[in-house]
Amino acid sequence: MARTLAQRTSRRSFIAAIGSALVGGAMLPLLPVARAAAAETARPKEDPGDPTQCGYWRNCAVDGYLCACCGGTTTSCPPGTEMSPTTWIGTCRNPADGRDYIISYNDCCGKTSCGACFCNRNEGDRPLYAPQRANDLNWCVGAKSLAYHCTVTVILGTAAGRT
Amino acid sequence: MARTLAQRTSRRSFIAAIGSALVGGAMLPLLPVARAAAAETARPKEDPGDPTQCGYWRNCAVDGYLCACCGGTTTSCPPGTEMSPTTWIGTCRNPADGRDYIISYNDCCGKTSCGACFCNRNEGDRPLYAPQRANDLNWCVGAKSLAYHCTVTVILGTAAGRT
Amino acid sequence: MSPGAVRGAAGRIAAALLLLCAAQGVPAELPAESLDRVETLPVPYPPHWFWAHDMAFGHYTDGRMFLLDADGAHVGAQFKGMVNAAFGPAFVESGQRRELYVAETFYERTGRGKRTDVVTVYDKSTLAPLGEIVLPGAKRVNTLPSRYAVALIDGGKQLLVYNFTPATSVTVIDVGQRKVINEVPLPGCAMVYPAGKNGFSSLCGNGSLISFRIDERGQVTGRHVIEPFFDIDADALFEKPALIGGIAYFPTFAGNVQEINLGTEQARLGKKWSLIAGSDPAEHWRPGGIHLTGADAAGRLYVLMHPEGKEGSHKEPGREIWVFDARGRSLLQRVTLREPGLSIELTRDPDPLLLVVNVSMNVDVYRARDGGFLRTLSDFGQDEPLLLHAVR
Amino acid sequence: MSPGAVRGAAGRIAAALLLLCAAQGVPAELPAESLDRVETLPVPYPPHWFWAHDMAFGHYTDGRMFLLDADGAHVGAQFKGMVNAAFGPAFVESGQRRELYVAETFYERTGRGKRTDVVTVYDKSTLAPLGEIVLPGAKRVNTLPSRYAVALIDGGKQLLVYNFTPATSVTVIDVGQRKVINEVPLPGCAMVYPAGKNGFSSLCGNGSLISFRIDERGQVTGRHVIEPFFDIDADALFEKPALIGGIAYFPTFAGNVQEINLGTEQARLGKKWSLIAGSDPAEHWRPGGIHLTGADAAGRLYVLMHPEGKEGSHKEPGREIWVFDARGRSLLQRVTLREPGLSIELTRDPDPLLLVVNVSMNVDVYRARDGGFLRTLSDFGQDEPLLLHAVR
Repeated sequence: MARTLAQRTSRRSFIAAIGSALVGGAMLPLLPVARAAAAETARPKEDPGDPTQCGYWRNCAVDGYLCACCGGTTTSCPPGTEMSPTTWIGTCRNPADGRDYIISYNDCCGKTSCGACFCNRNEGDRPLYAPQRANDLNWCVGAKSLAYHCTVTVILGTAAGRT
Repeated sequence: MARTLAQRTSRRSFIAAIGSALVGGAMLPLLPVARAAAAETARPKEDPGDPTQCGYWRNCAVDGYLCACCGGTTTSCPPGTEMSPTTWIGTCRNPADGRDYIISYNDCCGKTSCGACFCNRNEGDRPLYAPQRANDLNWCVGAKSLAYHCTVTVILGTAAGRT
Repeated sequence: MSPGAVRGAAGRIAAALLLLCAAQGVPAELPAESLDRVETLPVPYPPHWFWAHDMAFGHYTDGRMFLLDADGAHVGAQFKGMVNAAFGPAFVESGQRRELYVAETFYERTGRGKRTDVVTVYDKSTLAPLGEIVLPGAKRVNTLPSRYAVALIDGGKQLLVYNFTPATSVTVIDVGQRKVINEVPLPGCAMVYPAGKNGFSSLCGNGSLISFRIDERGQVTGRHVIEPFFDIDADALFEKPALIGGIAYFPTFAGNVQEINLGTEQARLGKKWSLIAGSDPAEHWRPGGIHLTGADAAGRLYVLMHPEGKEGSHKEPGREIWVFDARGRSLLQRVTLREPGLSIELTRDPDPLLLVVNVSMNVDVYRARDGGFLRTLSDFGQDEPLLLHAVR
Repeated sequence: MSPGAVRGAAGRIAAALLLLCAAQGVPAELPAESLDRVETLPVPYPPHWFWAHDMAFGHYTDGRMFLLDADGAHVGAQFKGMVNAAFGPAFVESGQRRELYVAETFYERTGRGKRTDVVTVYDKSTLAPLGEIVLPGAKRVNTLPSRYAVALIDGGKQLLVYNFTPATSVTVIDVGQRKVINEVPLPGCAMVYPAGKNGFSSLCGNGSLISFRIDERGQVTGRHVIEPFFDIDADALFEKPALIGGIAYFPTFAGNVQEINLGTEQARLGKKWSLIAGSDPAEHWRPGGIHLTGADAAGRLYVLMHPEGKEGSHKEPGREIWVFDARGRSLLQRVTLREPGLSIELTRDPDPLLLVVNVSMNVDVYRARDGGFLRTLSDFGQDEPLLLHAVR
């Protein structure tokens, strides 16, 4: 029974998100809890999906904990954290209107890891020599403290040249 | 597959050791890796068992990471740590000779958690008002740094009054 | 054209396109969003919120207090906020001030260098630090999460911090001034239990209990001892009582409960009675766990219990929670847990929730009134949330 | 009697009892043991030891470097030691001095208060800190574990630290003096790749490569640019090359490898060739992972590969490791992994081990020569050991 216990107990983290890659697409919900969360309060139909899920459309280049699971929302930081002004940028397609949006991934900073809803997707992500598109960096570099807590996904506008 | 991954991945910790209690005796090996480790180099028959297992006789009142899994041994600290002079004391029966030995549980200090081979057994453990028998305390309190890394199990002698 | 005019023209064109799109059934573009929003919390917190103290044993320099809503259907609705709590910290929430207190320890280089102990004061609404009180002497106790390593007394005006070096003492802090005002030596005793109008009691290694009366300047104005009344070997008291109407209910290793009245001017030894008198002796039910007691507003006492109890089993997970009428000293109910539990807590509302940290390190939520299971809180970023605190 | 005499008498009695016991077949009592033993390590380390850099993403202020023996049969034999490594640290082991370097970051209150960046210098044998070098300006890069965030040049006499604020530069440290001696600004470039006799190169955002020659006082004595040679959108270079005989092999997102000769006086652009030319195009094999390249003493290049590659798949775990003859630019072998891998490393001995961090965050050990699986290292206290370093 002890053995069963040890094996049954999974730690949410990184690993679950890494697993997403194995199914060949991050659009699938990853964890049991994430699946259960599908019953979330209805979203506006023009901004569809569940922001606590890695597969939510705005998350296409995110790498970290989703603030919507940490006491914040898709666009607001959890209590007691600071939104970093420096960010990396993704271009994600909204399935509701087919438009490509420029998403600013702002890190919320000043507390250590939230730990909930880790998500890593890399559409448009590039290596560290292209920092404005690199999600491997700690973007709290622009905040008062480098301590990384979670990431929001803020719409800056449409990628006009791409729609 | 992602889901399977997330569930299959267990984190060694606390939880496995807690599980030991559920089988009603900490003498059982707890983890798959611990079971695999049974093939360890032969121990002297007068000090039997595998010191990397929670069930090893000297561990009867230990609460922490076993130094034998952390680059130390049952009686020596891992490189770069300091053995705390303050300890709690257990009385454990050696199955080879049937004698009760006084075991000094010295914490090795100055680095943060080793993380390997967590073990919690509480024979003779008492609450914090009896500190010399309390394994809930961080006994690095007597070392240069309070940072707890792992615990050794040093024989001080036999519990003459009890044999 | 000035830049303003350009924006004006662009705006007019966009508006025209929007109308066009709407006319054609094409959805409007989502607007650009603000980059400066940070959440705040309602104070007082709703009654079904609670704090989960995560010791993070593998990374104890980075422990946390998670603020969770037991009513939330999923992690996004459950997770309300977090404060850091480093290195075997102790936590208490003020019932009077909009403040939280975290007694914690820092080293200059994580686990090396100069040590500094502080009480960090947080704002309940913003979860931002308001300040800190430096604790002198590097003596704050470092242990598993405990309800009784710190305590608020005097209506939340004084904060007590238990010290262990292994010499023991209690630091007294004036909360309003954010200042250490006294240190009370403890002769071989441990923990701080609020007692009397303004004071505290501690359990001692010889089986006695000592109590101190404290004035508003933190000075000791009275001292009282209940002579040794229990045997540490034969039937040790757990140092983890439930408090109901001024009376502390201390379970014992052998399955009794020792009442001590801490609500009176001087602490008074109360009755010792059996928790297990009505159960099958062959099953050896015993109290056990990490934090094994709870109480609710109706005066019910909750104790985590496991079968096959023996020497060394006192930290085993409980398979059941036994609910007693504290005043009547009678068993009301046995709640069988879905998964064995390590620590329990009750919310403070009239129809409370029973919160149980289970052996998978998740939190199971039950209705206290009938033991009905409601939900499990998992995957909120926790490692080992070994102690729960209902909000005040 | 004096206490000494008592002990003497007791000793004689004990000796007599011992003889009696031995005569009767009762085993001798185990002797009392010493209370002061601390282990040390052999230097140089045996060739099958390696460092696992655990970023501990959920507790990144408490990251670690685990020193492990890939030949060990169980965790007790595998775990050799640990050093702390805080807050997105970078690590390098000296091949010349008995020292390890950890570039790390501390805050006064874990994640709050004053920031201090340092390089901590450890003794290889005792794993105790020998000293630290404070890095000015709070600019050290904070990122996933990378081989190229720090570098040793000039035969281990100078240590380079890559900075990102987001302005980029490289701090030059004199290792012998434990002193910062220069800071080299980087115009839109990133990372430090040792280059030339004594210098470094960096990849730039416009698709170029810049190189600096450094003298023994850390001053720039030469500067050279390879004009833009790759397209970040169409076929970006991974910034994670393998180095073989002075040549850096940079895999690309689209499945090529770009050779750059960093061993000559001036860096020279080499051949770009396909890793996937011989594979089924319909399977879309691509390089990918966290640290996806490795090399061995025989000049073989190892690349972690996944099928169904597409935009955004470049960090997917690899299902296979493809082994190339670097000089001949030909595929020698495809090793199918037991469990998909995120990062790889090769030991430095003639018959090397292939070490693979798998998606369960354990380390799988294979024989490099034939891809035969040997064992898995698990449960050594790790969270996410995303980068491995063979010992030097």
